[in-house]
Amino acid sequence: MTSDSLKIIHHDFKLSDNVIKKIHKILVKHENDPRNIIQILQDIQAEFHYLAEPVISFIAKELAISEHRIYGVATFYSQFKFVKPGKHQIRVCMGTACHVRGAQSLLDKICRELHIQPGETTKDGLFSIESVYCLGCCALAPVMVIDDNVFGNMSAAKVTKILRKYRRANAPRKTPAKGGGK
Amino acid sequence: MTDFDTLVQKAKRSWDKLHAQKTPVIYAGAASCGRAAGVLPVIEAIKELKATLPLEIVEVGCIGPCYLEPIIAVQKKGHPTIFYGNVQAIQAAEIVENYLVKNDPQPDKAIGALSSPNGSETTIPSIWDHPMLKAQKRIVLKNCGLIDPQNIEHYLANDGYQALNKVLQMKPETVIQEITDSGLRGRGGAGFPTGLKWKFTRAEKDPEKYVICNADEGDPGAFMNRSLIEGDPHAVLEGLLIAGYAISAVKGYIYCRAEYPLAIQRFRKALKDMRKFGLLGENILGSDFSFEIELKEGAGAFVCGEETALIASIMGERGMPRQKPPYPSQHGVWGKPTVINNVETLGTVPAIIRNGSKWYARFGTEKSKGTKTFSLVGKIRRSGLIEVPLGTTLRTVIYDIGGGIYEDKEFKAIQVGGPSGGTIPAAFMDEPLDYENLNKLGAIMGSGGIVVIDSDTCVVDLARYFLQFTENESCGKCVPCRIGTKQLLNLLTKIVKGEGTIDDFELLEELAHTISEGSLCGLGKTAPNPVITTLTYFRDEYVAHIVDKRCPAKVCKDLFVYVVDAETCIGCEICRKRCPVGAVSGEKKQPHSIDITKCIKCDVCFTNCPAKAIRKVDKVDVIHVSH
Amino acid sequence: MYEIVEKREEVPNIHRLIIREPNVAKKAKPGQFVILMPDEKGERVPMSIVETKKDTFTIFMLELGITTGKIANMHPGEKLYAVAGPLGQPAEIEYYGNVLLGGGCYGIGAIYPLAKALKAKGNRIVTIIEARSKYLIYLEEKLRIVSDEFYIATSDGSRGTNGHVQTVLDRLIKNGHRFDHAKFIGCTYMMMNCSNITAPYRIPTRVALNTIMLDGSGMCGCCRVSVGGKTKFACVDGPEFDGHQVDWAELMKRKAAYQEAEMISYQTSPHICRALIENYFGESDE
Amino acid sequence: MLVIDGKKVPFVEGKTILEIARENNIHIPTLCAHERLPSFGACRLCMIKVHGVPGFMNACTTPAKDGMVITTNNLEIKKLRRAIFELILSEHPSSCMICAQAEHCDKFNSGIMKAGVITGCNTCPNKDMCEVRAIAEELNFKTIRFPIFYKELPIERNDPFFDRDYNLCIHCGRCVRVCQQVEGAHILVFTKRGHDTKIGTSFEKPHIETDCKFCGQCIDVCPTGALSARGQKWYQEPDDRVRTTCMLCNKGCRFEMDVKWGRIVAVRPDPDYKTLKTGICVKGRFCLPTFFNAVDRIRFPRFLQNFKLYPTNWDEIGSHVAELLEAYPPSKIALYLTNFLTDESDYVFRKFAEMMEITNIYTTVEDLTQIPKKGIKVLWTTEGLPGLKNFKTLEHLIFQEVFPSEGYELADVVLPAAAFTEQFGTYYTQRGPMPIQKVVKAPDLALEDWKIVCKIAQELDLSGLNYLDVDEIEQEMGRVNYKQKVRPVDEYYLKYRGTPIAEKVPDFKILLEYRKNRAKPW
Repeated sequence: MTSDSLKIIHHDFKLSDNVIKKIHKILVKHENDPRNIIQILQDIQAEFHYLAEPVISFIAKELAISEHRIYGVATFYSQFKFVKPGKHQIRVCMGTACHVRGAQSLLDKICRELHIQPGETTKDGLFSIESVYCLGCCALAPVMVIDDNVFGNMSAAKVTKILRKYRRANAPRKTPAKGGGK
Repeated sequence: MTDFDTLVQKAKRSWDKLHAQKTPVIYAGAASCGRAAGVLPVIEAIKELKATLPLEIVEVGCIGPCYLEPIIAVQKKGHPTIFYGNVQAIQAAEIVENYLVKNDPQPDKAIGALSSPNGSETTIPSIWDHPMLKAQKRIVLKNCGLIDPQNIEHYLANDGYQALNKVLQMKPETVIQEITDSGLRGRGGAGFPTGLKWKFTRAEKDPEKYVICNADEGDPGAFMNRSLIEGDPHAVLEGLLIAGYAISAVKGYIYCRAEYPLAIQRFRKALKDMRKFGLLGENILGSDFSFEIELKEGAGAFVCGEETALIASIMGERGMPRQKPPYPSQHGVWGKPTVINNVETLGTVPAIIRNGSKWYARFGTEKSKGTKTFSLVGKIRRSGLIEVPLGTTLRTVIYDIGGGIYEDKEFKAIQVGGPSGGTIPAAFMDEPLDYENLNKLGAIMGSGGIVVIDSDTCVVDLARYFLQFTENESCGKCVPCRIGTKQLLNLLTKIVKGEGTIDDFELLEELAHTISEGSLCGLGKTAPNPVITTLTYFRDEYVAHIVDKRCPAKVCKDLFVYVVDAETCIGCEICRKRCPVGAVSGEKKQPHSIDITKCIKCDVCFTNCPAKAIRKVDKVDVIHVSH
Repeated sequence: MYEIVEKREEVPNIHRLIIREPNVAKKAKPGQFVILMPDEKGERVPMSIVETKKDTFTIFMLELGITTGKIANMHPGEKLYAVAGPLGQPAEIEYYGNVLLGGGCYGIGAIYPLAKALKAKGNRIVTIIEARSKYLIYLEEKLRIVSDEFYIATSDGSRGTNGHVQTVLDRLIKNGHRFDHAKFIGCTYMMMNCSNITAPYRIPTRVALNTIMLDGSGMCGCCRVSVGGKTKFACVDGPEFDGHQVDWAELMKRKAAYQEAEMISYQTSPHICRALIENYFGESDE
Repeated sequence: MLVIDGKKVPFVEGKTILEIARENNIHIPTLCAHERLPSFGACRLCMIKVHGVPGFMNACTTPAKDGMVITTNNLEIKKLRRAIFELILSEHPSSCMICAQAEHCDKFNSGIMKAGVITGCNTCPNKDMCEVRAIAEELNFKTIRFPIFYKELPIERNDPFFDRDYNLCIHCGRCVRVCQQVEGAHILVFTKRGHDTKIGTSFEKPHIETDCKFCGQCIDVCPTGALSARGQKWYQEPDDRVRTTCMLCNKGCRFEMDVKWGRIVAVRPDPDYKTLKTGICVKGRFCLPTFFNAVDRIRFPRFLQNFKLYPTNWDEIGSHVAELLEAYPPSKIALYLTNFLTDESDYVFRKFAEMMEITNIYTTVEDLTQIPKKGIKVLWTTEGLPGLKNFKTLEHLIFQEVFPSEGYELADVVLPAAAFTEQFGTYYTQRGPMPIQKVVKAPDLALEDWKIVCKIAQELDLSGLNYLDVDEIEQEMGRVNYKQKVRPVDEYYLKYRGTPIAEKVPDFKILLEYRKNRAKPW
C-alpha cells in the first residue's frame, strides 16, 4: 500500500490556450466570485465532462482560494466526476419505487453486459454506468437513462437491445460493400 | 386601471381567445414523467398532421395520473375537450383525426372530458370525475396539466399574481398573521408552522434577510415538487415573493436539484418572464417592494435537503449541517436571518392569500390544516401525483384514488416519508394521514412520498435498502451517522444473508437508538426510522430471517433457491437459453432443472417462464445446512 | 545478487519479500534465518526464512524501526546490500505425535516451514495463530492445509477467540488435549506466557527468540541469552531454545538496550524514505 | 445562573455550555473540541441533558442560556456516550485498548514498538498522550460488539518531516480547523463524503507540492497518532518540558521543548503564548532538534600544532589565545560578532574589545573587506565566514563556533560555543527583549560565548569581566543603559551562525530544493 498508488493526477489533460479561454469565459460568467464555486464546477464539468487536476489548480489560482477547498467541495457532491466518463453515460435509478420493481437486477444485468462496475467506464470509452437516486419518474419504474433519453419500464431483456442500438450508432463506418455486421 | 390590471386583462383575452379559437388545440402533458413515457414521439406524430389539418400544440404540465401517461387533450371549437391516456405515437394521429374530422370521440380510449363554454354535451364523464381525480382537492395543483407552464399569461389568466397584488397593499405583519391563521405547516417534512417561522425571522433586527425555496427533494420515490415546478412554476415564485415581502427580505434563492433539469428550465423561463412583466427586481408592480431571485443548482447530495446543509451549499461549501441553535431564522445564509420553505409550502401561499385563511383552515384536521400532495408509487394500480386534504384515510388514498394493489396482490404496507420515514402496515388503513398521526405511528410525513408495497416485498430488505441510501448520503461529519449507519447496514446485510443471530435484535434496537439520539442533523436522527418501524410492525419477518433463515417474500437472494416444478414445466428451453451462467439443464420438451450451485439468482428464468413453472423455495427446505 | 524479486504488503505493516539468493534457497532448513542489510549504513536485521524455492527464499518482514522501514520502502527489482545466511541451528524436527505450534504476528509466517516439516514427519499438527485484529491475519489457507486443527485468536475479538495463543492453549489443555511437543514463535511476551502454561504439564517447549543481532556468527555476543543458567548465543546456539529454561526478564531488558539510540537515529538522520526522493528527483536507481 | 450536575455556576454571555463547564472544572469528555479552535460538534461525546428540552444536546456547540438546568452524567447519557464511543473504536485500531493483557504487556515490553503502519496502541507514537485512550480508560471500555473496520488507507510518507497514517483518523476535523486559521494555508480539508470521508489535500498531493508552511500545528492538535513528526516521536514521556525563545531569526517565537536523555527531542509552540497566529516556522518546529543534535558539533577547544588541531582544555587554550592577542597591537586585531549572540555575549564582547582598545568590530560580511585595508593580522570570529583564504594579511584565526563551518580549516584556535538552547540570557527581538532558557547541557566542553570571553579576559588579567552568571551582566547592562537593537535576520534566513541548516537536516534540504523557485519556501 505504498502512497504513490494514491496519485490520480491527470498528466494527460493539457491546459491548452482554448481550454484556458473557455475556463475564463465560465469564471467571468460567475463574476470570478469564489462563493459560486459549485456553479463554476458544474459549468466546467459540462464543458470538459470531468474535473481534471490542472483545471482545478488553475481555477484556484484565478479565484485566489485554496485548491484543496475546491477539491473538498467537489468531492462532496456526487454529480462531479474525476475520471473521464464514457461517451454515453448510463444512469440506473435506484429510487424506492425502482428498487421495489427490481432495479438491482437491472443494474447487475447492465454491469454483466458491459463488464464494468458502477462508477467505471468501459475500456472502449463508450459507456460509463452509475446508480442514481430517484430521477422522479417513479410510475415507470424501473428506469434507465442514457445521456438525456429516459427508458421506462425496463427489463433485463430490453437492456441488450438498447445497448446494441448505441453500439451500432458508434460502430466505425464499415464500407457497405462488405455487408453489415453480425 | 393599474398596470397590473392591464396585464391581467391582456392575459385573460389571450387565454379566452385560445379556448374559443376555431383551430383545434392539442394539450400534451410534457413534464419529465410524460417525456419518460414517450410523449415527445407523440407530439412529433401530431405535428406531421399539421400538413393536412390546421391545429396548434401546447405543452402543459402533468395533470397527475402518471400511469396514464402520455396524456393528450384535444380541444375542438363547440365541443368538449377530450382527454386521452396511454397514447402511443402510432395511434396519436388517428385519435386526433377521428375526433376532429370524423367527430368520433372514441369513448373507449377517452379518460375524461372538459365541457367548453356553450359546447355540446357528451356522454364521456367529466375528467374531474375520473376515479383518480374525484376524491382529490386540487389547490396547489390547480393549474397543473391545464396551463402552459412556460407562458406567464396562462398563469395571470388563472388568478395569477392576484395574491401578490393584494399583499402589496397589506402590511407585512397582517400577511404573516393571515398565514398563521390558515394553520399552514411546512410541507418539506418537519411540519413547522410557516407563520411562526416567518414571524421569528421578521423579528430579527438585521435588515438584510433572505428567503430560500428548498427544491432539493432528495427523497427517492417522491416527485411532488418536480411536478408542481414543471406544471406551474409561477405559483411557487409568487409564494416566494409573498414570503419575501412578509419578512422584508432583500433576496430570494431557489435551491433546485441538479437531477431535475426540466424543472430548472421552467424556473429560468418563469424568472425571465417575471422580469419582463415587472414582477421582479426594482419596485415590483409599482410598489416600493424590490426583490431579486437567484436560482442555484444542487449538485447531488440528499443531505442538502436539511436547512443548514442547504445554506452551506448555497454559500459554495460542502453541504455539512451545522448544530442548531442558532436556527437559520437568526443565523442563516451569509450569516443573515433566513426563512427556508419547501416548494409546496410556497406554492400554497398564493391560494391562502387569495381566498383568505378561514377558507384554507376549513380543509384538513384540527392540528394539520389544508391539503397535501402525495406521490403514490410502488405496487399500486393507479400511480401518480395526488392532492388530498390532510386527514384523508389511507384507505381512500390506496383504494378509491389509487385503485387498489397492482395485479390484486395482497396489500402489505406503505412506506411514507422516504428514508427518514417509516413503514406503516395495512392494518392502519383507516388511520388519517396527517403530521401527528404519522409521528404517532413512528413514521414522519416527510415530503409525502407514499410507496405501496405488497406481499412480494420483503420489509427487511426494504429497511436495508433505505439504510444503504442514508449511509451513502450521510455527510460523514458526526460519528453516530457516519459509522452508525454503516454498522446498522452491516447488521441488516448479515440478517438478509441469513447470518443473523438472536442478540442482533438487541444490538439493532440499541444502535438505532444511538444513531437517532446522537446524530447532529435530521438525516441522522431519522435514518433508523425504517428499521424501527419495520421492527415494531413486522417483527415476525425479522424472526423468520434470523431464526428460521427464511425470507417470506422471497426477495433476499441468499435465503431461497430457484427450483423447476417438473409437472408444469413444458420443456420450452427459454430458461436454459436465457440463463447467463448456464445453470439450467434439460432436453427439449423434458422438464428442466436448475443447478443451484451455479445459479446467480438473476431472476431472468422466473420472469420469462411462460408456464410459470419456476418456484422460489426457501433454501433451508432444500439444503440442510449444518451449523 | 540479493535482488528483491517480489514485494507486497501482505497485511498492514507486514511485508512479504521474495529475495533471489541461490545458496540460501538451497541450504536453508526450517527454523533457520537470514540477516539482511538494506545499504552499507543500515543495521543488520535477522529474518526467519518462511519458504524456499529454486533460487529464491521468502520472508515475512514486520516493519519496526528505521532499517526494516528502509526495506519496506524498496521496490521489486532493487537489490539489498547484503544477505547473510542461512544462520542458526535448524529447528528440531522429529516425530513426536501431537505437536502444538503457536505463531504471533511475524511468527505466523515463521511457524509455516516448521508445520510443513513436522507434518512431513507424520506428526498431528495443532496450530494456533494470534494477531491484534482480523485484518492482520495472513497465510491462513496454507497453514490450514498443513494443520489438523487450526485456531485463530485476536486481541479485539474481531475473529476467532477473543484473546491470544495462550488463551486458546489454556482452553485446549483444560479440555483434555495432550501435546507431546510445542513450538512458539512471536513476540517475546507471547512466547513467555505460552511457555509458562506448558511448563506445569511438562510439555517439551521450543521457542525461537528474536534477540538483537549483529554479525550472526557468534562473535559479538549481543544476542546472548541465559538459558537454564548458562549463557547461550541466539545466533549460533539458537534461535530455538527450551522455552522453560529461558530467562525472559533478562532477554526483555536486553532487547530494550538501544531504545535511546533507536529514537535518536530517527532524529539525527531521520530515515529519508525513498518515496521522498523518488517523488522529487527521480534519483532512485531503478 | 446555571445549574450543572447540581452545582450553581455563573452564567457568562456568549459562552457554550462546555466552556462554562470547563471553567468550573466540571469534566465532560470530548474529542473534537479544542480550546483554541471553533467548536465543530462531530464526535458527539459531549452529549448532555438540558431539562425541558427533549433529547440530548451537545455541550460544545450549544450556547448557554441563563437559568439552564443541565445534567452531564446520568445513566442515559452514559449509555449513549459509551455506544457512540464504541462506534469510534470500531473504526480505530483499538485492539490494545480492549485487550485483556494490556497492563502486563505494557509492563513487560520495555518501549513502544516503532512500527511503520500503526495497528495497535503499543506500536503508536501517540500512546502516552492519546485522548482516545484516555476516554477508553475513563469509560472502562472492554468490548466492541461491532465488526472492526480497517480503512486500509496507504500510509503517506512522501513528505519531509511528517508521516500521515489516516487509518488512525477519527475525523474530528481539528487539523482542518487549525489549518484554516493559518492565514493563506487551508491545505488540509475534508474530501469525499459519508463513510469514505477522508481528510487530505487536493488529489492526495504530498504537502510539499502544496502551499503547506510545515508549521506542524496540525500535528499539535491531532488527538491520535494519525499525524506525527517523523523525527520527533517514539520518545514516549519526556523527562522535562522547557520553554524558551527561538534565536533562529528576530521574530521571537516562543517554544516548548521536550527533553529526553539530555537531548531536545521535540519542539512545539508555547501553549500559553496564544498570540502567535501562524505558530512557529518549519526551522524551529522540525529542524532544531536534528540540527543541534547533529554529531559533528564542535565539542572541545583546539589549537593548531604542526598542521593538526589538538584538543585541549580551557586553561591551556585560554593562555594560548591570550599570548596570541598580546603579540599584536590592537589595531591589527579584528572581532567578528555574529547576529546569533545573546545580548549578554554581545555586550561582554564589546566591553572586552573596549578594554583591549580593539576598534575593528565587524558584524557583516561586507565589513571583512577592511581586513586587507587595515592589514589585520588576527581575526577572532564567532561565525563561519566565506572567503577568508584570500585575505593574505591574516596570520591567525580564532574560530569560535557551534559547528565547523566555513573557514574552520584555516583556524589556529577553535573555541566550542554553546547553542542558544544550551544557555541562559536575553535576546532582543521584534517583540522586545525575550528570555532565553537553558534547555539542555552544552555538549562536552562547549561554553556560552560570554564565558569564553571572560576566560580569556582572566588570562589577560583584565578586571571587570569575571561574571558569575547572566543576571550579573543583565544588571550591569541595565545600569549602563546598554541599547540593544533588533538583529537583521528574518524568518527566511537559512543559516544559524555560519552553518546552513539544510546541511545538517536532510529533509530541510529537500524542502528548499523542491521549492527553490518559490519566493518563500514556506
